[in-house]
Amino acid sequence: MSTLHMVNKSPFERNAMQSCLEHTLEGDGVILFEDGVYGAVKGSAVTGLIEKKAGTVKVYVLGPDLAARGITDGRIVDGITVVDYPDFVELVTTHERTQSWL
Amino acid sequence: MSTLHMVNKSPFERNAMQSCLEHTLEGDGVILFEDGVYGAVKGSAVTGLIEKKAGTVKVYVLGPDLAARGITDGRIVDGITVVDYPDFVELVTTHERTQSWL
Amino acid sequence: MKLSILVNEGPYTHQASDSAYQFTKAALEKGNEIFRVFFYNDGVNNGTRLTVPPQDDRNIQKNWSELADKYKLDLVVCIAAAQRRGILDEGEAKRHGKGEGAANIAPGFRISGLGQLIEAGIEADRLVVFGD
Amino acid sequence: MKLSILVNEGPYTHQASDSAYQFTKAALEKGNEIFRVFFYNDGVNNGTRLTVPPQDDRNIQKNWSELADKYKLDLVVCIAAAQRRGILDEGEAKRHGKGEGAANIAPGFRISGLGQLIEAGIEADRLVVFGD
Amino acid sequence: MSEAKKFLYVNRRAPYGTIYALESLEVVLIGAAFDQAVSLAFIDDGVFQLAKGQDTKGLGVKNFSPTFRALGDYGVTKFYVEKESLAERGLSEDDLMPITYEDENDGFAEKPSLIFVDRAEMARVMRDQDVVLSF
Amino acid sequence: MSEAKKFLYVNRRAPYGTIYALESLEVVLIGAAFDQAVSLAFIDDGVFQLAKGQDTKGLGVKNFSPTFRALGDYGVTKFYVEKESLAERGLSEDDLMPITYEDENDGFAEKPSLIFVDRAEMARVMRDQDVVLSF
Repeated sequence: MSTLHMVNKSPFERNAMQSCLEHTLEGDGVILFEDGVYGAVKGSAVTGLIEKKAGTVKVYVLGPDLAARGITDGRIVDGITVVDYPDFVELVTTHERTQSWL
Repeated sequence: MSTLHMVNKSPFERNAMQSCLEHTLEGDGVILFEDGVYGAVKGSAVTGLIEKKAGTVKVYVLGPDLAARGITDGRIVDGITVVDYPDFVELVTTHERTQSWL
Repeated sequence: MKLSILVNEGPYTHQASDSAYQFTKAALEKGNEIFRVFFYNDGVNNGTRLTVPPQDDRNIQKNWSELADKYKLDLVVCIAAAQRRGILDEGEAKRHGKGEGAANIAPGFRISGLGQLIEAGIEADRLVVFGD
Repeated sequence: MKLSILVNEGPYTHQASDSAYQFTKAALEKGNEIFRVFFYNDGVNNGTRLTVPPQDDRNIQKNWSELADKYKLDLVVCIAAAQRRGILDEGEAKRHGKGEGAANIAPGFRISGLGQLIEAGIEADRLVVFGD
Repeated sequence: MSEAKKFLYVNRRAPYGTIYALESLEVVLIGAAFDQAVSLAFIDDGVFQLAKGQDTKGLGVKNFSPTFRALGDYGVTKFYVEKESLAERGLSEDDLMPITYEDENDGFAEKPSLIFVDRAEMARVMRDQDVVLSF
Repeated sequence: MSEAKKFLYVNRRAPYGTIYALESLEVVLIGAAFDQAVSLAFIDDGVFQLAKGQDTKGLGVKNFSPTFRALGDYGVTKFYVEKESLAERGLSEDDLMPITYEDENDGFAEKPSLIFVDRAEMARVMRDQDVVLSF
């Protein structure tokens, strides 16, 4: 009964990613897209939020949003999967529901 | 040469109030309005941010926005002044410039 | 799979409508069915035919209208949200005395009630929300 | 004192336009001069004459138009931002082939260039920004 | 139509600063006519929507908070409110409007609609849904 | 017109997720024609606007980051970038686009437009202005 959580806000500007991660359960997925992709970057003040959840939750990040923002794959936290729009659709269909953290 | 800083965002949702307070200088004013008024309330997780600046910066909060949100004056941090729209205008004219923390 | 899409923000100002468009297009190209795209809050502004974006920019309304045409999509603009924001079809424009030619709803969009959003949630296997 | 006001968000969705209106009204009632109110970003949506808010709600566009009428305010909608969002005056509507009667700019508002915002900053003693 | 689905409306925003709280409520009202299982979740700044004593006269905008109290009549009786979100904001349960409904399966006894849950329980409520709406 | 005023454009938002960065830049471009003293401040997520290697083809939106590099030709040569904002975001100065201008008072020598300042200096830059614009 897993959920795909969708986070599109910068974790530096808003509390959406943190609140999302505090409400995930084992087996859930989280996709970071739009300004949410900044949450996937290594070595920032919020990297720990994602790393703490790495064992229980699968994290994805949208490649086209990374590229737009000049973030190369090498700067992404280990264990986060870079996906494209068709993958995003696939993730929506393989989780039971989506929840957007607006 | 003091500035009136304008904060209209909830300090629980966004980083605007914190960032604003970290960029104020001695003698500046800060007005909390719209959802920014939540930053003026005692006993919350962010009350410390305002209290830390109480010595150097004068903080104002817009009364009509407090009332709309059901916040009584008794719940406001000591030293914060409740103002109305005419006072808000006055504050704009008595500071050299305004800066909005959008 | 059958999907419904909810778009809560207008064009250009937030990326939500772009993301929703890219997602919807990818879903259709993968053979999924889109039951409905519902536009709510400022999302109703995606449905104005009056935008004139810069020459070197995408035309978000046109993107939606063309996708609707190609895949027979149901693009629904919430009537209550649209009235607040000044998006009207011919019937609405007439009913509110806005004058001949004032209707600004774009091709491929229709205006209807919030019940259409609930129905979109009921009938689709997944409802995907894009907003601010 | 001479003030200019910048409004960056549209009506209803964000409180910015309400706050700007209340502030402007209070400033005028205290005898200040408002050099100009400039509408940018989604703020241009304050200038559509097509909104039909619920009966029990305020009409933000009408509030601005009436204030402009009473105090001879200069309400300027940015042309570039307005084109992106579908706010047009008669000249614009004709120029872009949007059809007779399509102009949706509200009474008391005029469409002009971004230079008017810079001028508002130069000419006024204070520029006050309301947004999201 | 298919059998009843579980709808959850997630409220994470304060009222009045933006329209999302009000327009979410408008969806809830319409949705109540559809005979689905409806719950509301109030987390983060969403808990502010339920604050007592809201008075919007000074702003010239409509106070929509009384509408929450009417939702029981439409069969919307489950308001999950997160305890941690209240505490972080310096709020206690007493700072919220009392919201009740009449239980037609129990002689129309008046019962509280507000269900205070901790964050872990809220996560389980969220997962126990078919459709999750956020604005 | 009065004598030259000091205009500061404060950029606190990331690019692309919202239009504010782009529409702020459009004001800067127009404003450059007015012969005022113009500076830009990049703090918080605003520093992301200056990131190297932005490629928006996958999104179908316009990459406006090259425009920053053209601002020198319009006499806009002061980009104050906050060091703490970079560090919090895991960025170093090398992660930003090189932005330069030709100094017409120094034989058109190429000079850096990016001025890296700490938070306390940024506060002083902000206070040294006549008009502060945020979007």
